[in-house]
Amino acid sequence: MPWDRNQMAERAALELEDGFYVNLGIGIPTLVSNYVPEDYDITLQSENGMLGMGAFPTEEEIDPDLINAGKQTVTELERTSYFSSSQSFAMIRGGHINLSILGAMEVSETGDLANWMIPGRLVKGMGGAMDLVAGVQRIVVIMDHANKAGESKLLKKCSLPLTGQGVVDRVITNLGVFDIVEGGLRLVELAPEVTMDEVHEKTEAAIVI
Amino acid sequence: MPWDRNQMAERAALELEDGFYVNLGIGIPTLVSNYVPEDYDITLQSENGMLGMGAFPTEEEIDPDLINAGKQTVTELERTSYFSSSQSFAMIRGGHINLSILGAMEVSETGDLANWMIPGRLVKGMGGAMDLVAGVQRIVVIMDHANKAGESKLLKKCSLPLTGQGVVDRVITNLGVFDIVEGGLRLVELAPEVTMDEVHEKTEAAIVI
Amino acid sequence: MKKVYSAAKSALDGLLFDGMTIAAGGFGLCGIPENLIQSIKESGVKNLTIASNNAGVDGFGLGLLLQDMQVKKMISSYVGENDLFMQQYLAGDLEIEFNPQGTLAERLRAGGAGIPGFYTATGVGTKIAEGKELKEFDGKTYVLERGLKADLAIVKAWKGDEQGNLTYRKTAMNFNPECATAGTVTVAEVEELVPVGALDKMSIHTPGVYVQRIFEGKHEKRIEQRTTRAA
Amino acid sequence: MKKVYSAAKSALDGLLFDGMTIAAGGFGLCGIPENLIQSIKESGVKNLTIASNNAGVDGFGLGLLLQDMQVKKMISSYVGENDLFMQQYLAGDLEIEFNPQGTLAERLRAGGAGIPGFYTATGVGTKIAEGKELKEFDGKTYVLERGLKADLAIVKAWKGDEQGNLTYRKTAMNFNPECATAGTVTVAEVEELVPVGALDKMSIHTPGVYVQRIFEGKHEKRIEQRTTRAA
Repeated sequence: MPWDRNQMAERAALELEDGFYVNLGIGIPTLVSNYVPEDYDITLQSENGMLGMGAFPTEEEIDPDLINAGKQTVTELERTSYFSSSQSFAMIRGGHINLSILGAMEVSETGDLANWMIPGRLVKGMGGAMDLVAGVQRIVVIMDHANKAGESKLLKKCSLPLTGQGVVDRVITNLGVFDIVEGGLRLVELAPEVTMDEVHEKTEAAIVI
Repeated sequence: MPWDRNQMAERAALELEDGFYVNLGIGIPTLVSNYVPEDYDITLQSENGMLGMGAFPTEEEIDPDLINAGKQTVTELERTSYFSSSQSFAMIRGGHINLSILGAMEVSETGDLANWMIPGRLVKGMGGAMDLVAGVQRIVVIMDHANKAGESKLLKKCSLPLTGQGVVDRVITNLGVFDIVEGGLRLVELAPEVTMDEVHEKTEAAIVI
Repeated sequence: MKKVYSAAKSALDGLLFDGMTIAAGGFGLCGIPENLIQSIKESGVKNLTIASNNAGVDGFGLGLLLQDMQVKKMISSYVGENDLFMQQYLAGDLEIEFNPQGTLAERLRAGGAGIPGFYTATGVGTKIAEGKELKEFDGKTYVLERGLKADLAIVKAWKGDEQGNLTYRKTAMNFNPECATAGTVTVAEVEELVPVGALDKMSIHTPGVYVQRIFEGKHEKRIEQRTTRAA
Repeated sequence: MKKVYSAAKSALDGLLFDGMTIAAGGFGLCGIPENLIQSIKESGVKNLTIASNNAGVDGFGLGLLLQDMQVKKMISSYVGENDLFMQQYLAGDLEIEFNPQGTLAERLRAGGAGIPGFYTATGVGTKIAEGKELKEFDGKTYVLERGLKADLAIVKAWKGDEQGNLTYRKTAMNFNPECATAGTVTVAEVEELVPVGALDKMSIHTPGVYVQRIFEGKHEKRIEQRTTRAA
């Protein structure tokens, strides 16, 4: 049975290591924070200028000066520090963040990632995604294996404009976990009851053993 | 009668305008702070990371964490702010400091300035001088008109390695005040009893009317 | 040299002109110079190029400047929250230059720091790098991005003093310090104007040298995504 | 993930190797990592390249590393205060690469910020620009300077917490924040180690992400130019 959203997030949480500084994208990646092992010391970075992002606030705690990169109200922690945008992206671009987990529309077998624009549709912008994929030490993508039309989102070559070239290290889909290696995708793990045949059938990108 | 050190500093203080942010070099330029008009609001920058530098401390006020760019103990003012070296030089390089007054070994008629090394002698380094002359809005040099051997320090071309190329706006010597203009130095003002003949005699650089 | 003004209108007096470039602090609606934006709207100045991470929402923040078509071009990383923006954009009345968020922040910092260009890996191999100079350093390819300066920077801080020293609060800092350095003239609005010496000297995020005019204003501080958990 | 160590020696355990590059905070003797320097001396590590604005004085600060000829090369803007330095330099035992002070600071910042190169007007037309790439922007010539990274950064802060967050005091800040970002590993010594949450969140100058190891030490804080006025 393929993973659902929460199971994908739970699987992604295994990418965390104790002491990591992590930037989570919006959508499913945000759910990863629900699955952080209790004994791990993980610090979340929010690229609008915060290290040590806390939970959503209670009604009483809401502070308009305290939001995350998704513009949602959040809280601070004891460890929290604040900084300006150039400092925030110095941290990201300089490779000081250990891991970023983010969503994608397409990933290619060479690690190209597309998640910011669809030609012909309204383009809202890339926000900090291009900086994150270019700068963070390790990029893990969470996305459905196929789009709503049933077409593979793991491609030989992205059809959409790129967010980053050769930047993805690992992809977690509803079907399994795949690493980008020389020659294509290497299967790391299958979701329960998912077969290799099913993966082959639903994947355009080359799969290497 | 040519100006002495204090008179040169006093003359240099006329370069100040109310509200200016100023960086003063070591030596005679430091004396300029003694001649700031009382009704002027001048803020001194110290390139090691301080805006709003105060006077030397009393014995009791000495703080090893509070020094100026000459490594001397200083004090802070109500207005003082502190910042890191890259921020300090962002301020300097970005043209946010209105005026720098500094010493020189040689100045050329095209505004080249040499004050950091003498070939064959021990070179200690340029410190922040190259950044200051390249970045600050207006560069005023205070120096003796001639060296100890009586040779002009205002030259057609500097003989010493440059600190900056075409960077000097005005030179105040013991003989007078000179602007760097198209074609050479333009006399702005003579020290008392100094004659134009004396200036011509003691100046290698071209003087334009 | 008095830097203190009574309100946004007087603080902007003589600074606005058609076709100018303005750098505006804020991320979403957080830490935006509300009063200055309102006053720029009322001035009627046109053909603006605005460097700001976002473009406000309909009827608030930079969205106000769209109502009378005052904006010619935005330099932003994300503009999703504004219907009027999208209408003008699709109608071809509004140009947009997308910059990756970190590149925009660094461009403003560089502009303020006297750095005309810098290299970054961000955007290499994407549309963002098209037409820009590429260069290899230690076997990796980078793209040359330009420093960005503005005729005017408008910023919002928590507290400020009469010397123009500014202290921000939490994530309302965001792009404000960078914008403050990038303006030929910088005008700051603060929630509280305090006497010189009242700010903690180690947490002055924008030293007064960057701020030419300052005033105290009232701030609505509208929240874009009110998200809560149970108490 | 425990970042806290008991002293300089344990905090440096496993980090030192011959031929390595070290970025060291401090300006003159102000804000220097006294304990870490002493411990590096005691380790006997050799052939060091050290990026530091100055080179200490005879018998204190980085001057200590000269006594046993541990330094191969300095990257500095000014080195005037050290006789031993000058002897080794003149004897050809010590190489020096002079960087303008602002260029050095920006190189370290750039190194830490993932920027491999930037353009500056500083040094154009001087020896400093010789052999470096020049480029014109808007009719003015600039020189390309490279980002600078170090195998190890050693910094000194006033207060720090167990997460590695650092707050500096007055002009003892200087190059420390830049060095902290430029190290592959950064070790910080602080005058006071405080509980997480005790630092003012708006005046954490170096967020903990940059600091891998931290310890509390005693500091002599020697003064180089004691200059006073009458009371």
